[in-house]
This record gives sequence, C-alpha cells and structure tokens, in this order.
Amino acid sequence: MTSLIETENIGKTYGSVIALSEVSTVVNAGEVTCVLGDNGAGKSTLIKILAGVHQHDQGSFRVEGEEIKFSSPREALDHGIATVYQDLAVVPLMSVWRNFFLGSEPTTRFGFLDSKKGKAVTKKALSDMGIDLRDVEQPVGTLSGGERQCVAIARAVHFGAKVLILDEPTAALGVKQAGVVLKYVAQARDRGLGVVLITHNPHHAYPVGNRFLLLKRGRALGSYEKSEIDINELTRQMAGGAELEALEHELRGVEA
Amino acid sequence: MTSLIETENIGKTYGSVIALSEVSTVVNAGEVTCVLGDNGAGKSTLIKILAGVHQHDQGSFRVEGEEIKFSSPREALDHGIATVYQDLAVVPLMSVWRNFFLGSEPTTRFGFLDSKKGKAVTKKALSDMGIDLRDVEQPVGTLSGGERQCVAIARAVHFGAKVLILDEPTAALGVKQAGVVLKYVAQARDRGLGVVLITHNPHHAYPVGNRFLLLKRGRALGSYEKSEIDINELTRQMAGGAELEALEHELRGVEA
Amino acid sequence: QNTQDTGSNNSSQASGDLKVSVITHGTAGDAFWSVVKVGAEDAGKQLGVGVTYNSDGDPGAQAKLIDNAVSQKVGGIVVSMANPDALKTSIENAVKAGIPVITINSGSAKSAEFGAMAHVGQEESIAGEEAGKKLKAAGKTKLLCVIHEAGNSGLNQRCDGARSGFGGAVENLQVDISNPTDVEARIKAKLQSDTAVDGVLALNPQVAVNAASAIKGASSKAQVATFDLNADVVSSIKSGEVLFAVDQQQYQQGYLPIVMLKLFKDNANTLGGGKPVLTGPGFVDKSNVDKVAEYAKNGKR
Amino acid sequence: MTVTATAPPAADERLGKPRAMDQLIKRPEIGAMLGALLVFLFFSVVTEQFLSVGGAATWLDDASMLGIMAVAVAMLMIGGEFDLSAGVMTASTALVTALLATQLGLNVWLALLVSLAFALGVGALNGWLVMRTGLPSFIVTLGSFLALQGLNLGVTRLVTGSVQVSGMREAAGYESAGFLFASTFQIGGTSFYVSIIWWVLFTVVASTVLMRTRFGNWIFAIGGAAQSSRAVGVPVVRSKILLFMTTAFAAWLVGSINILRYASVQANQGIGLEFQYIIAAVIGGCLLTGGFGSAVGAAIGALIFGMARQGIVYAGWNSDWFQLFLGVMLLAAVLVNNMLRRRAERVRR
Amino acid sequence: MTVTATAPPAADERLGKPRAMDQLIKRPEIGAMLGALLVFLFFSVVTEQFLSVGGAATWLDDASMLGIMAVAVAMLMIGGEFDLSAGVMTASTALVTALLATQLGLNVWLALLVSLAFALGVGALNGWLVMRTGLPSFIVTLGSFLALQGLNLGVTRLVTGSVQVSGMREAAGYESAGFLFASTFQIGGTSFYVSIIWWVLFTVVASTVLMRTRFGNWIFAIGGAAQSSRAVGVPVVRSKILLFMTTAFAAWLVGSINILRYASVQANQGIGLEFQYIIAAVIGGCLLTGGFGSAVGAAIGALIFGMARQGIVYAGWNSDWFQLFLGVMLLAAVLVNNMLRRRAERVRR
Ligand SMILES: Nc1ncnc2c1ncn2[C@@H]1O[C@H](COP(=O)(O)OP(=O)(O)OP(=O)(O)O)[C@@H](O)[C@H]1O
Ligand SMILES: Nc1ncnc2c1ncn2[C@@H]1O[C@H](COP(=O)(O)OP(=O)(O)OP(=O)(O)O)[C@@H](O)[C@H]1O
Ligand SMILES: [Mg+2]
Ligand SMILES: [Mg+2]
Repeated sequence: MTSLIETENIGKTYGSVIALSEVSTVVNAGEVTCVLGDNGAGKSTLIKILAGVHQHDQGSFRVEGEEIKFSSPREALDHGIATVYQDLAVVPLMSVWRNFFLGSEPTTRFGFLDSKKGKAVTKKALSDMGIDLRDVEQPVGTLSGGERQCVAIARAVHFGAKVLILDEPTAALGVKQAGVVLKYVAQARDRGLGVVLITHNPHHAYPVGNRFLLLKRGRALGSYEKSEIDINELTRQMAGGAELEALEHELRGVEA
Repeated sequence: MTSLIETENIGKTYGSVIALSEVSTVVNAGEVTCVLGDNGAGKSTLIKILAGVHQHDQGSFRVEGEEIKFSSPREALDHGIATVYQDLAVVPLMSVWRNFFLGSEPTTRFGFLDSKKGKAVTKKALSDMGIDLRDVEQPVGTLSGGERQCVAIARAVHFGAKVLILDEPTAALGVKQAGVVLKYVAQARDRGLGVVLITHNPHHAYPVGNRFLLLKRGRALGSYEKSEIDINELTRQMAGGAELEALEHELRGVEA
Repeated sequence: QNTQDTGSNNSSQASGDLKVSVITHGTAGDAFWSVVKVGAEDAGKQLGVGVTYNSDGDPGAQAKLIDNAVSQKVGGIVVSMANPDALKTSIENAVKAGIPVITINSGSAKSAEFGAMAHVGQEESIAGEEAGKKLKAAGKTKLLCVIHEAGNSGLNQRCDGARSGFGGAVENLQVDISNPTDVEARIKAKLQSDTAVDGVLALNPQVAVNAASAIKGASSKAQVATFDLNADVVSSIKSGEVLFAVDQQQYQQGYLPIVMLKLFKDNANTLGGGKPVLTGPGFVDKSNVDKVAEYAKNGKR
Repeated sequence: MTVTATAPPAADERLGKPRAMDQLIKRPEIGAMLGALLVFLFFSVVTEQFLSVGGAATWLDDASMLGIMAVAVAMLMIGGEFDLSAGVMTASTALVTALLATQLGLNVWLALLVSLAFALGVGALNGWLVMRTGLPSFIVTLGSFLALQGLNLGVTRLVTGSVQVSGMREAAGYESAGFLFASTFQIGGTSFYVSIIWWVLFTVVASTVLMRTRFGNWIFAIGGAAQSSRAVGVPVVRSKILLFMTTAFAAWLVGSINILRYASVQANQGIGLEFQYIIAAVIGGCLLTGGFGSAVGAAIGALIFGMARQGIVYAGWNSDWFQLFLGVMLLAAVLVNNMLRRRAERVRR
Repeated sequence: MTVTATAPPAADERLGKPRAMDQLIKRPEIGAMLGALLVFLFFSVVTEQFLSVGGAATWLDDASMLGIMAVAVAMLMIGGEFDLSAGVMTASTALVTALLATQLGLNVWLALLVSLAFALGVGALNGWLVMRTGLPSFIVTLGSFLALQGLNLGVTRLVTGSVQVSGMREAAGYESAGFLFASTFQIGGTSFYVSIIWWVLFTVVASTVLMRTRFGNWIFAIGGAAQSSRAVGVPVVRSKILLFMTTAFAAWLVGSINILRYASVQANQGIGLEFQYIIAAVIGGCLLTGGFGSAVGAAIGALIFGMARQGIVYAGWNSDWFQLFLGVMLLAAVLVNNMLRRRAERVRR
C-alpha cells in the first residue's frame, strides 16, 4: 500500500529565514501522525505545505505515490487533503451551515444554493459527532471555541477527506472539549482517514498517535513509531531532550 | 493579614447572557490561585473584572480589604494588579522596550522618554528572567509566542505588581516554553506576589497552584486548597466530574 | 538675456523670449474656462508666444500659481479675479517685479487698483444681468437659476446678476454637475412642485440639456436659456428647445490678453485706456446659431 | 448548546428571558427599511407633489442610477474591499463610448462594447493590484481614481479641444441603443425611465447571487475572513477580482445610460459620487469591514438618498443645506444600524 | 533568540546570510526621502527656475500648508484613525474667523480664539463619536465632512448672501495677527512665507512628541493594538480624542494662515484636500491600518507633493494631466514603500 502522503527531505525558506529543512515523514490511511515541537519549530510551516497554502522549495512531496506541488488549498482539497487551522477554521459572521459547506456548496439543478439540504446535512453531520445546535442558521462567531473546532473537523470528515490535518486543535480547549476533539480524531482514523495532528500536549498526542515526528528549529529531531517510545520519553523529547532535565529540576524545586 | 484580593458572590451579565454568578475566591500574597474550567465557563470574565476591563454587577470585590469597583485597567494597575492576556499582551509593531514600558514610560527630567534607561532596564529585566534578546529595539511581533508571553510577564513583575493575573499563558506554548513560563510564575510567587493563573492543563496548574477555583457555566463548582485535592481528582473535576468517566472510557476504547 | 525654457511649448522657441502665464479660477474640467484656455493657446501659437495655462478654484492655490509665475520671471501674467481680495498681494508682487498683468473675466473694479495693465471681459454678474433682461423680454415671469457647483463664486454672481436683470422672481437651485441624473431629477422636481416657473437659466450647456429633458418629463411650459454652447445646445437652439445661449465670447478673454501683452512688449501699446475691454455678452439664438455652430464644435465658443 | 447533548437546549440557565420582538431585527437591511418608510411618510405629508405619480417617477429615477452603483459597491464591500474609482468610472465609460462614436464614427453598439471591455479591464486591474500587492484597496483605488480623473480630462481635451463630448445623437445606432438604456415607459400617463427597471433587475440579480449561489457564499466568506476562506478552497483572488469587475460593469451600465440619455458627457462627471455609493451601502446595512450586508439594503439606501434629495426640492427647502442634511442622515443611519446589529447579535447568542 | 541563553545569538543557524544594505531601510520615511530626492533632482534638471531661491520659496510655501495638515493626519493615522473632515475644517475655521471679524466686528485675535475653540470642539466631537459608538472613523468623519460642508455653504450664504466672506483687511487686529500667521521673511532677497516656519515647527513638535514622549508611545500603541494598550493602562479614549483635536488644531492653523494671508475665504474651499493629506501621509510611510509611520515622513510626503505640483508648472506641462500624474505617483510610492517595509521586516526577523 502506498502512503497517502509522503515527504522526503522537504524544505522551505521565508526570505532569509529557513523555516524547514530536510524533513521526511509519512501519513498512512487509518493512522495518526503527530507533529510535535517547540514554538517556531516549523510545525505549521510543514502542514501549510501539505495543505497547499505554501509551496516547498526543496525535497519531494508525494500524494498517493504521485509527486506533487500544490498551487492553492483548493488543489489540496481536490486531492482529499483537508486542513483545520486553529484560528483560520471558520468565518465568524457566517452561519454554521454556510461555513460547513463553504467551498463545497450544495446546489440545486438550476445552480442555486440548496439551503434546505445544506441545513439538514449540517445538522445531521454535527449531531453524528454529538454536537447538538439549536439553530444551524446562527453565526459561527457565537459558538464557543470547542464547538467551532468541532464544526471544522466535522466538515473535513464529511467532505470525504482522505487526509485530515489538524493544527493545535486542542490548544484553547478545556479538558472535556479537548477530550471530545480527540475522540473525533480517533473516529476519523478508524474510518480509514490519515490524520496529521499538531499539539504541544504530549498527553493529547500519545493516546491517539501512531507515529511521532519531532521537529526542532526547522529540522527533524526524530520520528518514532508508538512502539518505539513511551509518554515520558516523548515528553522529554518534546521539550528538547536533555535540556528539560535542568528545567524539571528547577520546577520541582519551586513546587509549593 | 488581609488578602490581596477577595471576591464575594461576584456576578456579571453581558446583555442577556449570565457569564458569571456568585463566585467567591481569595488571592493571597505569595500564593497562586488557579482558575480552571471549561470553555465559556467564565474564567476570562472573572479576571477581566479583577483587572478593571469590565465591572461586576453583583457581589463585592475587595482589594486589600477595601471595597472597590475599577472603572479602567489603569485603576487596577494603580492598585498593583497587573494582567497578562494571552492575545492582548503586546503591540506587535512596537519595539520590545517600548512594549515593556508601555503605560509606565520612564521620562527624563524634561518630560521626554528616557530611551537609554528604557532599553537598559528592559534588557536587564528580561535577562534576569533568562531571556537573552539580541536587540530590544526589534518589534515584538518578530518574537516567538513564548518570548512574547515572557516579555509581558517580566513587565508585570518589574512594575511592582502585587497581584499578577495570567490568562492561559501556556496555551500556545511548547513544552519547554510552558515550563519556562511556569518557572516565572513560581518565581513571582516566591517574591511575594499574589498570582491568579488560568489554564486548561491540570499538569500545568497543579505543580504551581496553592488554591484551585473550579468554574462551570458561570458558577463556582468548588474551591480547593492544594492539600484537599490530588492531580487526578483535579483533572476529573476540570472535565466536569463524573461526566468525564464516560469520555475517558470511550477514549481508552479508541486508543490504538 | 535669452531665458530659453526647455520645458515650454515649441512655439515659445520660435518667438524668442515672450512667455505668458494664464492663471484662472476655473476648476479643471469647467466648460467655460476650457474655451478661455483654447483661446490663449491659439493666440500663443499664432503669435509665437509661449503660453502656459493653469487654474485652481481655490483662491489660495490660485495665488500660489501667481507666485510661481513671478518666480519664473515670465513676460506677462493673465489672471482672472473671482476673489480679488485673495489675489491682491500676489498680483501686486507681480506688478512690483515688473511683470505686466492683465486681468480677465471678473474683478474689473479692482483691476486698475492692483496695478494691472488692462482688463478684458466682463463681470459674470453683468452677463447674468443681460440674460435676465432677455428672459424678461421673452415674457417670462418666474425664473429658476441652476447653480451646478455649490460655492462657485462665478456661478453665484451670474445668478445674482440674473436676479437684478430679470426684476421678477428668481430662485436658485443647487445641483451637482458630476451627477447628470440628479441634475435632471432636481430640476424636474422643482418644476413639478412650482408650476409657476416658466424659465430655466442653466449656467452650463450640459445642465441645459438636462434641463430640457427635465422640462419634457415634468410636462412643464418652461423654456431653457443657458450660458455657453456645445453641439447639443446648438441643435436645441435650432429646434427651439433652448431659447438662447449667453455667449461671453470667452475665447477672446483668452486670446486678447496674449495679443495685448505681445503688442506691449514689441511696441509698448496698450488697449482700453484704463477701461475694461468688453468681450460680451453676445447671444446665440435661432437667428445666428448657424454661424457659430461650427466653432462650438471646436471648443472655441 | 453544550457539546454533548445533555439537557434540552431550551433550558439554558445562562440565558436571561428572551424578548419576542428581537427576532425581527436580524436582517441587515431592517434599519434602512425603517428609514425609507420614515423618509417616505415624511415627505408625503409635508409636500404635495412627492406622492404623485410624476413625483415618484422623479425620485425613483434619481434613486435608480445611484442604486445600480450602490448595489455593486455593496457587493464589493461585503467582499471586504472598497472602490473609490467607481464614481469617475461612470464618466470614463461614457467618455469612451462618446469619443468612439462621435470622433471615430463607430456604431454606438460597437462603441458600447469597447467601453465595456475597457471598464472590465480597469476593474480587473484594480482587483489584480489589490490582490497582488496586498495593499488596502482604499489606497489602490484612490490611485486609480486620480489616474482616471486625469485621463478623463486629458484625453477629452486632447481629442475634442473642449471638456465635454457631445453630438451622440447623430451617431449610428443611437436610437436602438437608446431604446435599451435610456427610453421611457408609461404608467398612468407618466413617463418612467427604463433605468428604474435596470436598477430593480440589477438588485434582484445581485441579491440572488449573494443569497442563493455559491459565488454569493464566497463573497460573504472572503469579506468576513479571507484567509480562512482560502484555506477551505475558496478562490479568493479570482472572486475579489470579479467583484471589482462587477463594480466596473455597473459603472459602465450607469455611464451608458447617462450618455445615451443626455447625448453628451462632461470630463469631470462622477467625481465625488463614490462616497454616495458607499454611504448608500452603509445606510443599507453593509459593514465597512466586510462580510456583512445586503444588496437589497443598498438599493433601499439609494432609495432613501433619492427620496431625500428630491424631497428637499419638493419641500422648497433651501438646497444650500443639502450636504448638512446628508451628513446628519448618514450619522443617524449608521448609529441606528449599529444599535440594531448589536441587539441582533445579542439575540443570536 | 532562544529563551534560555544557550549559544551566542549571532550563530543562529536558521538565518540565511544577512545583507549589509538592509540595515539602512528600517525607517518608515526612507521611501519618501528617496522619492523627494528624485523629484527634486528631476525638476532641478528639466526646469531652470525650480532650483532658484524664488522657486524654492514657491514650492516650499505650497508644501508647508499641505505639510502642516499631513503631519497632523499622519499622527492620527498612526493612532489608527482617519479624518475625512480635515479638508473642509480648514475652510470652516477660516469662515468662523472671517464671519466673526467682518460681520460681528470682533477683533481678529478674539475671532481666532473663538474659531480655535470651535475647531477643538468639532475635533473632540469626532473623536467622542468614534470612541463612543465604535464605528469606523471613516464613516463618522465622512458624516462630519458632509455636515461641515453643508454648514459652510449654508451659513455663509445666510449671513453674507454670497458664497465668500471677504473684507478682513479692515478688521481690527488684522495687522498683528497677520504678522504671526501670514507675514514673510527675507532670505537672499526673496520673501518666504512664515507658514514654512510653522510647518517646520509643527513637524519638529509632532516628531518629538511621537518619538520622545509618553504620549507618542501611546499613539503608536493605540494604533497598533488598541485593546492591548487599554489593558496595560494606556488611556485609549482620551488619547484618540486628543489626536482628533490635534488634527482640528492643525486645520485651524491652516485656516487662520489662509484667512489672514488672503483676507477672504470661499465656502467651498478645502473640499477634496483630505485625500491629499492622507496621500502625503501614506507616501511618507504611514500604514493605513495604524501603528506605523512618522511625522517627518508625512512632512516629506507633503514636500514631494508641493515640489511636483509646482514643478509641473515650472516645466510648463499641460495641467490637464496633473491628476493622472498624482495617481501614478501615489501608486508608485505605496508600492515602493511596501517593498521596502517588507524587506525591512524580513531583516528584522
Ligand atoms: N510568513 C512567514 N514569513 C516569514 N517567516 C515566517 C512566516 N511564517 C513563519 N515564519 C517563521 O518560520 C519559523 C517556523 O514557524 P512555524 O509557524 O512553522 O512554527 P510552529 O512550529 O508552528 O510554531 P508554534 O508552535 O508557535 O505555532 C518561525 O521562525 C517563524 O517566525
Ligand atoms: N463581551 C461579551 N459579550 C457577550 N457575551 C460574552 C462576552 N464575553 C464573554 N461572553 C460570554 O460569557 C461567557 C463566559 O465567557 P468567558 O470568556 O469568561 O469564558 P472562558 O471561561 O474564559 O472560556 P475560554 O476557556 O474559552 O477562554 C461565554 O458564554 C461567552 O460567550
Ligand atoms: Mg504553529
Ligand atoms: Mg478565556
């Protein structure tokens, strides 16, 4: 089986900033690849390349075995790669169902928006995920952060994405909401999607992840199968390996 | 000793939304009060009242024993209450030192900005916290998320705040950066400041907190001293108590 | 000495060294002042005089243009004085610097006082007055004077003149020249609400066309008279839709000062003997419209 | 509104008691509708001719030309951009048509076609510049506003020696083109201009596009959050350029109506009108920041404008004060709209 | 730039090789300076009189009046707001002074004082409305622009029966006030207007305030991020209102210079100038979105404007094309500024 996504020594510079260099990873169907790393490590840059927002300058990027360079997010979507950004997920002033269908609007035979169908499908897709909204006509801006995130995920799953990319979906969420989002990630994985998950929280990454790609200052620090690493080692690696020990020591020192 | 801050049955409504009602807590010098809860629980609303951004409609709010209602953040600052917001911490286009001193600019005898002193003090204050910037003239917008957060905390500590309020300071931070921020929180506490810390991560709250205020849908679910609760129970409570068990069960079920 | 200007018109190179600056208060795109410009430039070409034309409706900016001309040490300045007070200092400075100044169009009363050599043209108010008289003679009883640029002093003077010439009831109506629909609609609304109005005085040919259309729309018995000509007004005069057009012959207000400055320089001649040289107003109506029609097309009437 | 369905949502204890009337005020154009009604009633009462058929024909005509542009500008504003060159564009298109027809002797239909191509070209250029450079459209279209203004004057004078182009009536095809753009039709013995039909048509089409088509959905999306829209696959650049071209098209339509109706055009026409379009759109409920508004609202905004402008004349008020009235009306309208929107937002939450 | 000091920062392996020249282009006004030099050299070469003392007096004078306003508008823009009413305000203040002095016979000094109070009042009202309602200042000041325009015309006509007020020369105190605002001084036998000194003075004060005082720091902060500034205790509302009042003050200064120099004022003066101020500020490096820019830059922007406007006259070019030139210049200037700024940002990172 070819991987859904495969990158090989991929690299990207913004002007004189080398944001990413020589990063290789794979995303398989039915598996979760977690991308972990410090602030500014290049995680968002990596997934923006996968999502077609930016283009890579170096290395090769294959989708289902085919060498590719997306020129727009639209193209990535057409290849079945859907991305949920933390901040860029939705248009706040637009209603839930219009957001849900944005970019893939259902139309009637005459080319008009089929709002009845749109609303019904949205309501169904959301309640399938356990989100019960009073009114899919309400603006997304009035939903809570967790609910917005869920709308965006439900959308990606619904539109038959083969690869689902999530950039820090749990950062602003409460414990319960984060749990719900992780549940959907797992659900999507079990439906056979390939998932790329970015997070800072090893406790969120470890339960659902199959593979862990660690980035540091734009370079791959390592890539582990779940079997190769346990949560403590993962946490240690995420914090930059040995450096953390000093910090941990300090922190322990200050505990009340 | 009177508490630095004390609220009693404090409440706040936005139009017809009751964001907060009957919440009581205290903040003592040299202690960290953690505010925990779901999205939309009212955490930000509570600290915005303490910080003078909003005014409470009900209950009483005392600063060092004196009943008070701030009409602006300026007033709160003048009472020694400094707040670090997650997004609102800094002005991206302005230089580091100007941000550091914003609102409390150092002036020479003639009323002009003392930029030399400003730069020196900023450099010193930041390096005291272990942040080594090449140039305090660079715009804050070019710093990483963690560095920005640290600048804002360093500022609050430097200007002799008695109470330091932090709204989700670690949400967007990597493991290491989060560790650094928590270290500063502990440092501030040890210097005798009262700290209010908001976070979604029980692993961040537990090591540094002395008291845990749990909010749910605008109401206090409980307030615990550190001695009364352990980290597992805290996590359980943060996720809404019993409800989590079902979720945890599901999550465990989907673990790969 | 020969102060040859590399940037000026070719014609000035042929003529040698007379350079004249024409500075008016017309706004860019004003139909009336466009003819003045054509007149001045034609004279320049024919007489071998370097003519530059500049204009600004803001009196302060106009004064700055005069200062500019003085600093260029031009051979003569032609200036329209809608607002004599504002231009006083600048004109006096020009005269002090030994530059002959000729005023055109408005400001005849102050022309000599400021030291200008002569005045060509006629006050806007007198042109308005004549138009008013002619409308009265045509048996009109109530007149609508359409001001197409709020706050333009020349237009207001024309209406004031029409009021005194007409004697009877004259009402001003403000419209916006940049929006022809609004021009038509407002005139129409005015005619509908005040059926006594039987004459409309437009101050611009485009407005005259709009007014004619408004009269039709309102089924009013009013007739239009206008200032200035264009091809459409000419054909409207022929068809009787427009009663007459006031023709200030402003082409001469541009042309004559160049001639006068040339003669003054070459021959120390002056014209007018301290009195204004009048260029109008003439009237274009059915009787003489055929004669001027052709010139209107070239932007010279 | 909890993530897991626990209790029936009706029993959300965090909500105070809801108010019944609040449900009525969610549409962007509600403020404008109220305003239009008010202006209509006011002038119907204080003046005699305003309510007559002839009166209606007058203020509808005025509103129609403004309305066509206001609707297009509203779409652009919903899409998050400005066009300050919209006003002079109406003159530029008319000038191109007139110059081609009178100076080169082109058939009017052909001249109209060339001028349409010109308009669409300028619109596309505006859009392309805005998208390419990432500069605010305020600045870019201010630049094209000035450039067009200069071109209008310079070219007209260069070609005709005067500042206006006239003599369209003699051009071939004037009659048939005039029928489409500038004829009148009779209702109750009064002539109404066909521009009113164009206005209604344009509003209906624009409103349908906005509310009922994919492109309409995209317009709201790119105005509300361009980055997010791009991320879910909306062609942001293409859509925005299309919106600038729509505005240019509307300007061509208005310019064509003008030149065919009056047969002559001034080089300085249209200057300052861009603000009137924006004002009408804002009165109609469009947000200056994009992502919110309606085509019908903008049309109603134009109607208010037309009624007020002509109503003042009917009332015999001194027209010197018109601008003052306009300024006060604008401020009042946006304040009321703002209040209504805040209220609506609170209701929604 | 790591949080814990590990390696010397010079060895950041993520940075490509830095370019030496890049360090020069960090100032907002650098683009304007280059532009000014270019325009200056160009007209110095192609015309004769441009570089003479008399020539300099002319274009400096033109630049000075624009410059005073541009600097004030730049401060407001850095503070994140617009003022479209700035242009007509110059006429309104002059009209108030003139009407009081000529119609009521007030002493000129007293009239100036009353008109200053009027200006500051309008400025404060603008600011208060913007802050109170949360509406964009574009809309609010568009409203006050229209209202003032209407008032200028209406009141002038009502009081004087014409559209201009003149006869200031006879008013008491005209001479002494004129000395302060409208006199000339000699350099090399050529008279320079005192307005140039006002311009330089105003620029120096504004620049000092912006760069060297707490209030200046606040202006950058509220323009860059108003909420954040409020949170750290910057009095946002007060500061913004003060900025609107500063713009009004500058308009009063320019209005006073005008009325005292020309002794008369027209009711429609100042309309459209607001764009020139904004253009000068933008050419000078101000961001339309606030938080970035400089007073010196705006002054240089005005200088470019003045040099180009008068330079064209010196060159004897056909003035029909001036607007076109202006539009192209604006677009070119913002494109260059944009490029420089992006470059500078890359350097900084
Ligand atoms: N558009 C851009 N232009 C220039 N530099 C950029 C741009 N976007 C990101 N960078 C730089 O590239 C590097 C990697 O950024 P990236 O956003 O990928 O990090 P990240 O791992 O997502 O960090 P975080 O956890 O804070 O989101 C950083 O140094 C950042 O400053
Ligand atoms: N300005 C406002 N106007 C109206 N409602 C508001 C406003 N700010 C917050 N709310 C509402 O008040 C409630 C509490 O919000 P708050 O921001 O305090 O939650 P929070 O606990 O900080 O959530 P999070 O963890 O997502 O930051 C929410 O229902 C929110 O929608
Ligand atoms: Mg990121
Ligand atoms: Mg919060």
